[in-house]
Amino acid sequence: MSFELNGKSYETDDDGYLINLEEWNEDVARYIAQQEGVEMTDAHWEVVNFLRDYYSEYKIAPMIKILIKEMKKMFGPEKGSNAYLYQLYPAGPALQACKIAGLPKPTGCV
Amino acid sequence: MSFELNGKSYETDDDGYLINLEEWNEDVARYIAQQEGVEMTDAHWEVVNFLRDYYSEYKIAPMIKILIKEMKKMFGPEKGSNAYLYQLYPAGPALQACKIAGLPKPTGCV
Amino acid sequence: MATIERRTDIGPPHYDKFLHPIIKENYGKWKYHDTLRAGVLVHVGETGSIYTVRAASPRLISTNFIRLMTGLATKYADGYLRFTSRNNVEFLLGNKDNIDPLIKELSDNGVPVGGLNNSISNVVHTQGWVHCHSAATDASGLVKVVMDELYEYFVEMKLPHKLRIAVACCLNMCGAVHASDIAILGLHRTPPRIDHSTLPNLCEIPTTVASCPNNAIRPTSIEGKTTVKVDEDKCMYCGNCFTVCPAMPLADPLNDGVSIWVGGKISNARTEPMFTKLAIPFLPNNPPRWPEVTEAVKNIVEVYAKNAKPYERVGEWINRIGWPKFFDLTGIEFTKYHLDDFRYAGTTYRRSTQNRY
Amino acid sequence: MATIERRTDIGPPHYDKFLHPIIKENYGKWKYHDTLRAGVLVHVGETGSIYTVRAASPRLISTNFIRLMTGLATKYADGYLRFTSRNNVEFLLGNKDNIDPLIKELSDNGVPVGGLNNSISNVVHTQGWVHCHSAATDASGLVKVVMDELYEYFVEMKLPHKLRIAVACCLNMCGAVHASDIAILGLHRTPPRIDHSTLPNLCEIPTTVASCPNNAIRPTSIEGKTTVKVDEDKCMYCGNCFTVCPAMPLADPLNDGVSIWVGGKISNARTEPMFTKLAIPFLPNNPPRWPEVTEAVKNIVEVYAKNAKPYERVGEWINRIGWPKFFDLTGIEFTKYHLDDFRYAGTTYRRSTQNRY
Amino acid sequence: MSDELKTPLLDELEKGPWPSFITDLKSMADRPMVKDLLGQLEKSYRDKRGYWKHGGLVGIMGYGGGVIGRYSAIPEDFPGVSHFHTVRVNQPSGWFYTSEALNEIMDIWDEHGSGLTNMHGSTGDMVLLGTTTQELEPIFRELTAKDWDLGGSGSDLRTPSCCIGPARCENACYDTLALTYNITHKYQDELHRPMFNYKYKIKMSGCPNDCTAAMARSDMAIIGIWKDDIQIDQSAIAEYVDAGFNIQEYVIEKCPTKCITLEGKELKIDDSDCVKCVHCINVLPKALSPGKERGAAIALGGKAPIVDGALFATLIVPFIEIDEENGFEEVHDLLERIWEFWDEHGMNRERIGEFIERVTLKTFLEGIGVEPMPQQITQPRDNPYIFYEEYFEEETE
Amino acid sequence: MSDELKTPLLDELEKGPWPSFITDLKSMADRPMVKDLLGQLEKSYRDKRGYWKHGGLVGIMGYGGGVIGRYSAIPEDFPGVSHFHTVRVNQPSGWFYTSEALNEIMDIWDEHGSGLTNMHGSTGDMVLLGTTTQELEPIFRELTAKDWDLGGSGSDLRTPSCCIGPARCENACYDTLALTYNITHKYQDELHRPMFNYKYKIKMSGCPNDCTAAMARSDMAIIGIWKDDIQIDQSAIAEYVDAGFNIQEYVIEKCPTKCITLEGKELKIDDSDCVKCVHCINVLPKALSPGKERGAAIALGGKAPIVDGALFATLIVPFIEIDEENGFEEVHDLLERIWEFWDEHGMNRERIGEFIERVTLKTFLEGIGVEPMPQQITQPRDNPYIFYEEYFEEETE
Ligand code: SRM
Ligand code: SRM
Ligand code: SRM
Ligand code: SRM
Ligand code: SF4
Ligand code: SF4
Ligand code: SF4
Ligand code: SF4
Ligand code: SF4
Ligand code: SF4
Ligand code: SF4
Ligand code: SF4
Repeated sequence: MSFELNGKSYETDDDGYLINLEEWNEDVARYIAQQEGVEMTDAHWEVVNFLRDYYSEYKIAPMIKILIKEMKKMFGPEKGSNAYLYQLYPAGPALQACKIAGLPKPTGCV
Repeated sequence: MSFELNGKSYETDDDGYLINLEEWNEDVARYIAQQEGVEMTDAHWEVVNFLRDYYSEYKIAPMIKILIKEMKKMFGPEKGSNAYLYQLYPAGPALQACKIAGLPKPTGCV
Repeated sequence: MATIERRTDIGPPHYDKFLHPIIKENYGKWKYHDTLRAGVLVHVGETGSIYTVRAASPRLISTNFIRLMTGLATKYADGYLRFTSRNNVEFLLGNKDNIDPLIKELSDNGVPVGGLNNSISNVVHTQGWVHCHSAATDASGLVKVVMDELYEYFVEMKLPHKLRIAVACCLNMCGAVHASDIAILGLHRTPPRIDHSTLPNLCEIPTTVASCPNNAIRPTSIEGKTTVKVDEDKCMYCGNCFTVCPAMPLADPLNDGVSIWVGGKISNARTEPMFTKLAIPFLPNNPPRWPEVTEAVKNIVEVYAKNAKPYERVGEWINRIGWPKFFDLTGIEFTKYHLDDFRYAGTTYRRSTQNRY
Repeated sequence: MATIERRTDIGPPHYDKFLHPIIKENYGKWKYHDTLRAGVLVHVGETGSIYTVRAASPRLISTNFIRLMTGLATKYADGYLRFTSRNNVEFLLGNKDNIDPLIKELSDNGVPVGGLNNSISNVVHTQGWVHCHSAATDASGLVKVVMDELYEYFVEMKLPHKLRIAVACCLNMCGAVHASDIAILGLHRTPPRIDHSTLPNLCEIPTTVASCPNNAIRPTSIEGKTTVKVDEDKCMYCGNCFTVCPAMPLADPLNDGVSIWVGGKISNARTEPMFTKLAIPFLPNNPPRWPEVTEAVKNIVEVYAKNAKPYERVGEWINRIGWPKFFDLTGIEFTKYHLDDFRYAGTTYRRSTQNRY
Repeated sequence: MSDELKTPLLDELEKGPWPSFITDLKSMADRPMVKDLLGQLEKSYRDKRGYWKHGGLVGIMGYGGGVIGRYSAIPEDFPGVSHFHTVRVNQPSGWFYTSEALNEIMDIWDEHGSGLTNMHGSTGDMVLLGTTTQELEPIFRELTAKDWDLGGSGSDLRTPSCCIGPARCENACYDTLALTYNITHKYQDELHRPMFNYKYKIKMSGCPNDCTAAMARSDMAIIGIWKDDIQIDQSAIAEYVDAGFNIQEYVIEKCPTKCITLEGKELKIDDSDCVKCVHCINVLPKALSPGKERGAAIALGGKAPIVDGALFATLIVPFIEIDEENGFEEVHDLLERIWEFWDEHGMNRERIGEFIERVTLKTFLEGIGVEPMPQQITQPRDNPYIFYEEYFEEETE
Repeated sequence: MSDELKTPLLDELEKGPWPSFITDLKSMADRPMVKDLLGQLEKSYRDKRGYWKHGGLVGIMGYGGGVIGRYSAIPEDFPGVSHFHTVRVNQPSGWFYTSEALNEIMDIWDEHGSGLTNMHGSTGDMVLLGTTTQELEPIFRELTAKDWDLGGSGSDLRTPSCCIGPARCENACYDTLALTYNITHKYQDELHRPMFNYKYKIKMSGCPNDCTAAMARSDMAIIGIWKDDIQIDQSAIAEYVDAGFNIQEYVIEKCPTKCITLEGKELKIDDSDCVKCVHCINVLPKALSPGKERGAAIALGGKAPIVDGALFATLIVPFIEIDEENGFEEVHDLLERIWEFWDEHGMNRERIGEFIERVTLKTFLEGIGVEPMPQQITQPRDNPYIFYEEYFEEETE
């Protein structure tokens, strides 16, 4: 699969995850979000940016419990919960937020 | 315990091992050998030098099997045997050769 | 922000509404049960009895099959049926007289009744080539050919005790392989083949490295990209790396195949639960009917049937006679592969002289 | 080069010259044996019988004691005696009539006869404060006070079966502690204290680091010299570092002490050999008579004597009744220290619901 | 899917007496999804390998689990299964249905999916096998409209399941169905929105026969048990004896602790020695039944071999009352303490069983606030490597 | 040593019925060494700690082992034990002596040492306890003059020892004394001059009762065993029965494989099921004895817990003939293969048991050239982590 954006073509897998992670940029994120029916507010960017920072440091996506803990630390207790994440990304942080953030598709445990 | 040599005093433990390994020199070696009733020939020095080189590289005394193997490699098959070592150092490589070579006293397994 | 107005988190319906009235009345007050014939139980309660007819199911079933079952349930069982933890269908009859006609109609539709007590019940199994990316063999096909061979042991109760078979299509063992009387396990025999072109994008390197039970995976760099390499001498093809990293497939038609395991058990009856132990390290994948596998399994069943005592599960029987005799009686070859070399290997070494010659 | 003209490598003398003539004649041809009374055996051979009188010995004995024994052997046993694998003295008599006078004379000298069959035999033990640098307690003293307390069980045969006690003064366990019916083990409870001033000269750093089973030791540098540091949280005071590195002593009068272990066994009779398991994690070092230790051991012996069945060793008895009941019956407290947390800990966790309440 | 379906290899699986899934599938081969599934499977049988892509991540709005994404690796050849996702539907306690309820689900599935199912998946779910991403939302809406919801997947609480228990079994020592229903409903968030270290499975069996294989296949096994004496109906014993049933050989000699004796026609059990293995009750159902003081044993950490080798669950709480009156509070309380400690100290993809192995039982018990008991082990340590936590300081002398 | 000896604590050990080593030691307290030993020991009892320095490395010319060096940590206070080395004297097979031979040794020891001994050390040696460095050589000369030699210490073959065996035991399945003598003499170099990775102990027991604790305490346990049928003297059985001995309870029920039955006064054993545990033979010595096809089982790796936990020996060769005619060649051959492989791949201070654990039994058997057999294990692997060594290459298809 693939999509066109600003004249450039981006390859994705069946689930819509970017194939080439380097191609990610904010426009791409906004485009994917839109496809997912998600409108990117500041709150959404907080999550996406955290995910990208974490990934660039540790080369892994954070476990959800760590994501929640860190969100709490950085943005306050009302943002540190699974419910809050699902509010922002109804299809879930793994499925949606990671996709928008341009991280490798979470695998394994299903 | 201690002994005097060339005007300097050397501390040893009860078994005659040097307390300060840095104080070792060839004269000291010869002196200890003499106390042990061992006359230092070239063949004796081969063993002592090997022990010191090995110790300085690995910070441990070689296992006897390694000593024998390496002696064989370096000086030929007739010198690579336990019997040969006991010929040189009748009280054994651990007890005598290490003492003369100024290595820490072998411990443990008795 | 997306708003969700749909019903969520309602959970499953209350079981209450699926219970036969006789069950409801006697809920928690059953006195005893009895086996009326192969596949048919009666449970006697304070105010009445419920009759169970247990029918086989391939588990991978279509809505057609299910409608056949619900139809029969409506006709004979007041509309009440259930499935067992081993995927059989159970009809719950209030009326004893419906037993025979129900069995007749099941039989007309090719569905046997049985699997109770000292018989072989349905096979717990997994997805295989029908649905899973991990499969080293097919599961549904193996179940079919094995149960064709062992059919008599399902419909009759002529074994020393229960005998439970499981099939899993890879080492993840989505089922009961590690604790079954006999287990059939699909496996790979070659290390993962790494696709270095996609790996850096598809996989988290630290997760991939951590996934290996044998520390065979190390990060490495190829053409400036971080990827991984596998120390093939340390790899025993477990496939855990593939689970977390799609760029490391293990499937290998030439070398994938099947292994046979014996002597596991779950219940706490008599003995503590026991793991299944290796019987045959490798048999070829030989679809559609895997003759080597069916023969091997049938052989073990028959040797067990002949030699075990009543109420002795396969594992209990082997413990009694000892492994040397098990290999003798079954004619299975003992190989170096049977010697454990994993984490707790030392606990399987014989630390005594007690032995049979 | 030093020349050696002495006799070397001659090995021990041939046993032949120490064998009683009756033994020589019947060597390998014994028909059976019988117990004539506590401490006295007869072995019946093809051409005659040999009588064994087994006498206690503290093992740590002087030439005086040995000369007493050889004197008695000469007087009553044609000059033939031996020692057993548990350090008892055995007189080998050709003449039955010498049994009683021998026993009398032993007794006059304070040496009891016994230790056979279902009794407590001599205690296998080690050096302790008498000779070893590693000792966390004394061995000979512990043996003396324990056997004073258990004396009756040596001279009579009134236990369900053999009961074998061992004492070791440190975790090296120079003896049989890890496989005894009851074991008394001296131990430390604080990490080694490192003497950094001498360590670099006395110890091989890599060997010292490698010696620790828990990887608690790391190389470090102090004032430019390489020495080691210990992660005290990881240290369980095994003392293996001290064995290879004299600059890491563990002895600590305040905290050294004694632990009690039960249920080990060596023979392959009935069960496979079994390790000794922890009963009491710590009792204080209370010389000269260690009252806490003698009381604890006596209690276990008595509870065993009262509850076990004939031919049941301590470990077999506990396996039959279960550990919960063992703790109940003996009144010993079960603590977190009883839970294994070493390498194979997982194999000791109960993986079933089988249990007594 | 336009070609004619030819499955010579699969057709071999139509032979033999055991019901054939191939025959069943072929009965629906007019449906493109089923036809291409058969086609791709035939190819797998020929080539001896599977043809599914790795993974697949699709879902339902608001849920993080419940759907397994699956795509064909050769969609050109088998477009019908280019998407072939499964939907895990949370089964009712004890897998009880009425024809009516089941038919309703089948109607939905015939309309929106392949029409193929697993009844049931190994964890316990009703597995609806094969649909496309677009159909997921409609399926979900129609299922919830009929009061059905999804089960677990991913690093979440997996769909709890239980044996038939008091609904039809005289051995049941607690109400497995009620507890399963209660836990499933209480922890819907944990079930639907993964945020654990890894999966967490709960299985409930009403007695030590463990008919859900909880000890082997679940992170938390809740197994019915009793504490007091086995109930004996001596007249029924006499009937067994009169009928010539060999109680000596089949019961007494098989009792693991040999605590049963038969005197004439009277059976005696030394219950203080009984380990509640249920064998005697199994063999003499008309005469014996569990005691009256009933509850459950809780064991943690059963699992398959990946990564460190298979584990049976470890007995953590030998006896707990399962108190419906009390809303099962004690169980919730324990469960939450366990999750909290595992959450705090567990690693990514570390099952609770592996976690206990790593931190050791001693630390784990401390962490969840359960007392050490000799029941939790088969034997005390046999190694002398004890970490003493109490010792004397110089001052105390 | 000039002060008067006061030992109030040790004196407490003169009380009680068990022979007192203190009383014994005091009988020699006129000797300075013994007196100061008592003095230092009294101080240890008071201070609750030992007073010996670490290690000590002294020896005999030409030997690397056999003497344990020991120095007092407080020689100022106890000069008599400033040196207190022990000499390990290789005991004769089976610990048999004549009064005469023992007295000779005691004469030597009284002259050159403390006069204290251990009869015997745990490994088997006669341990002469306490002498000075200067006396070592004289002691050695006098001992060898009387045909005695030293035992092992350090990383060498340790002094082999054996049970009383055929010398006085009807259970002995091979000649333990002869084999011990043979091995000790054949491997004098290995015994006296350490060059192994670590110590190597051999213990020989004539039957599975294992009266030398070989399975627990030796690197190589050679345990007598038989292969054929237990020999039964039915008339002796009848006597046991007639004497009212409870064969049912004490023998039949205790047999681990339940392969014994008693019909009237006739005992039957299903020897194909017998695991040669010797229990029945122990209990009925007049009626039963081992079979006629005798030999030994060889198990490797028994040891105390340091470092990785205690190990019982692992059965490597279930049956080997112990053939004196043949000079015990088969045993030598196996032993040498074992040493060779251990020497090549073992690490420093790694006992053979730990070595087998590390490299795994599979590799070890390959290394020493012994076939894998189900007798060597309690069960085949239960994990699926098999390293396949045979597989198909693309070409072979
Ligand atoms: C229906 C079912 C529970 C459910 O909720 O679905 C069930 C029902 C009964 N089990 Fe079970 N067991 C069921 C799965 C199991 C399992 C799980 C499994 O196989 O995966 C086990 C553990 C198996 C194992 O140990 O490996 C199991 C171990 C037992 C045992 C213990 C057998 C033993 O001696 O080891 C009994 C007692 C017996 O059979 O004497 C038992 C006895 C029974 C009884 C007699 C209990 C009763 O009084 O009603 C039930 C019917 C007898 C029978 O033979 O099936 N049930 N039973 C399951 C039927 C599965 C099937 O379709 O065949
Ligand atoms: C003399 C001695 C061998 C030697 O060469 O020195 C010896 C000699 C005999 N043993 Fe032993 N055993 C001797 C140490 C052992 C040991 C080793 C140990 O204790 O460290 C064991 C293993 C102990 C264990 O399992 O922990 C041992 C386990 C046995 C057994 C098996 C007991 C059991 O059922 O577990 C028997 C058979 C019996 O007693 O019925 C036995 C039987 C015998 C017999 C009856 C054999 C015979 O026919 O002569 C011998 C005399 C009986 C006795 O002592 O009760 N011997 N015996 C050892 C005497 C030690 C002592 O002074 O007490
Ligand atoms: C559908 C099901 C098999 C079935 O045919 O019934 C299944 C299917 C898969 N399991 Fe499973 N597991 C299923 C029950 C099990 C069980 C049995 C159980 O729950 O009683 C086990 C063994 C018990 C256990 O949990 O340990 C099991 C142990 C695994 C594992 C190994 C996990 C481990 O810790 O050992 C994996 C690998 C993973 O988690 O990454 C796995 C992974 C998988 C994946 C997701 C494949 C993967 O590598 O990611 C499979 C998807 C197949 C597909 O395409 O449909 N599956 N899995 C079962 C779930 C159906 C349901 O919800 O009812
Ligand atoms: C003298 C003796 C104890 C006794 O009182 O009988 C003894 C004494 C010592 N043993 Fe031992 N061991 C003695 C038999 C044993 C045994 C029992 C046996 O051989 O049957 C064992 C347990 C079995 C085994 O080998 O595992 C034993 C296991 C150890 C260990 C632990 C080795 C291990 O691998 O687990 C050490 C530590 C070491 O080797 O560094 C050790 C170390 C020591 C040292 C050398 C102390 C040390 O840390 O270096 C002790 C010297 C004490 C002294 O000053 O006299 N000793 N040692 C025994 C030898 C006498 C003899 O030659 O007959
Ligand atoms: S056992 Fe393996 S291949 Fe089979 S369904 Fe489970 S994960 Fe897939
Ligand atoms: S298949 Fe298993 S053993 Fe091999 S590299 Fe992958 S994770 Fe490691
Ligand atoms: S057990 Fe420890 S203290 Fe005792 S003799 Fe052996 S090494 Fe020394
Ligand atoms: S005492 Fe043992 S655990 Fe502690 S540091 Fe030393 S070797 Fe390690
Ligand atoms: S586990 Fe026990 S209660 Fe549940 S169905 Fe099985 S036998 Fe009945
Ligand atoms: S439940 Fe098991 S242990 Fe208890 S009496 Fe019955 S058979 Fe024996
Ligand atoms: S081991 Fe066997 S042969 Fe040796 S003394 Fe003991 S009982 Fe006799
Ligand atoms: S030797 Fe042991 S196993 Fe063999 S018959 Fe006798 S008691 Fe049974």
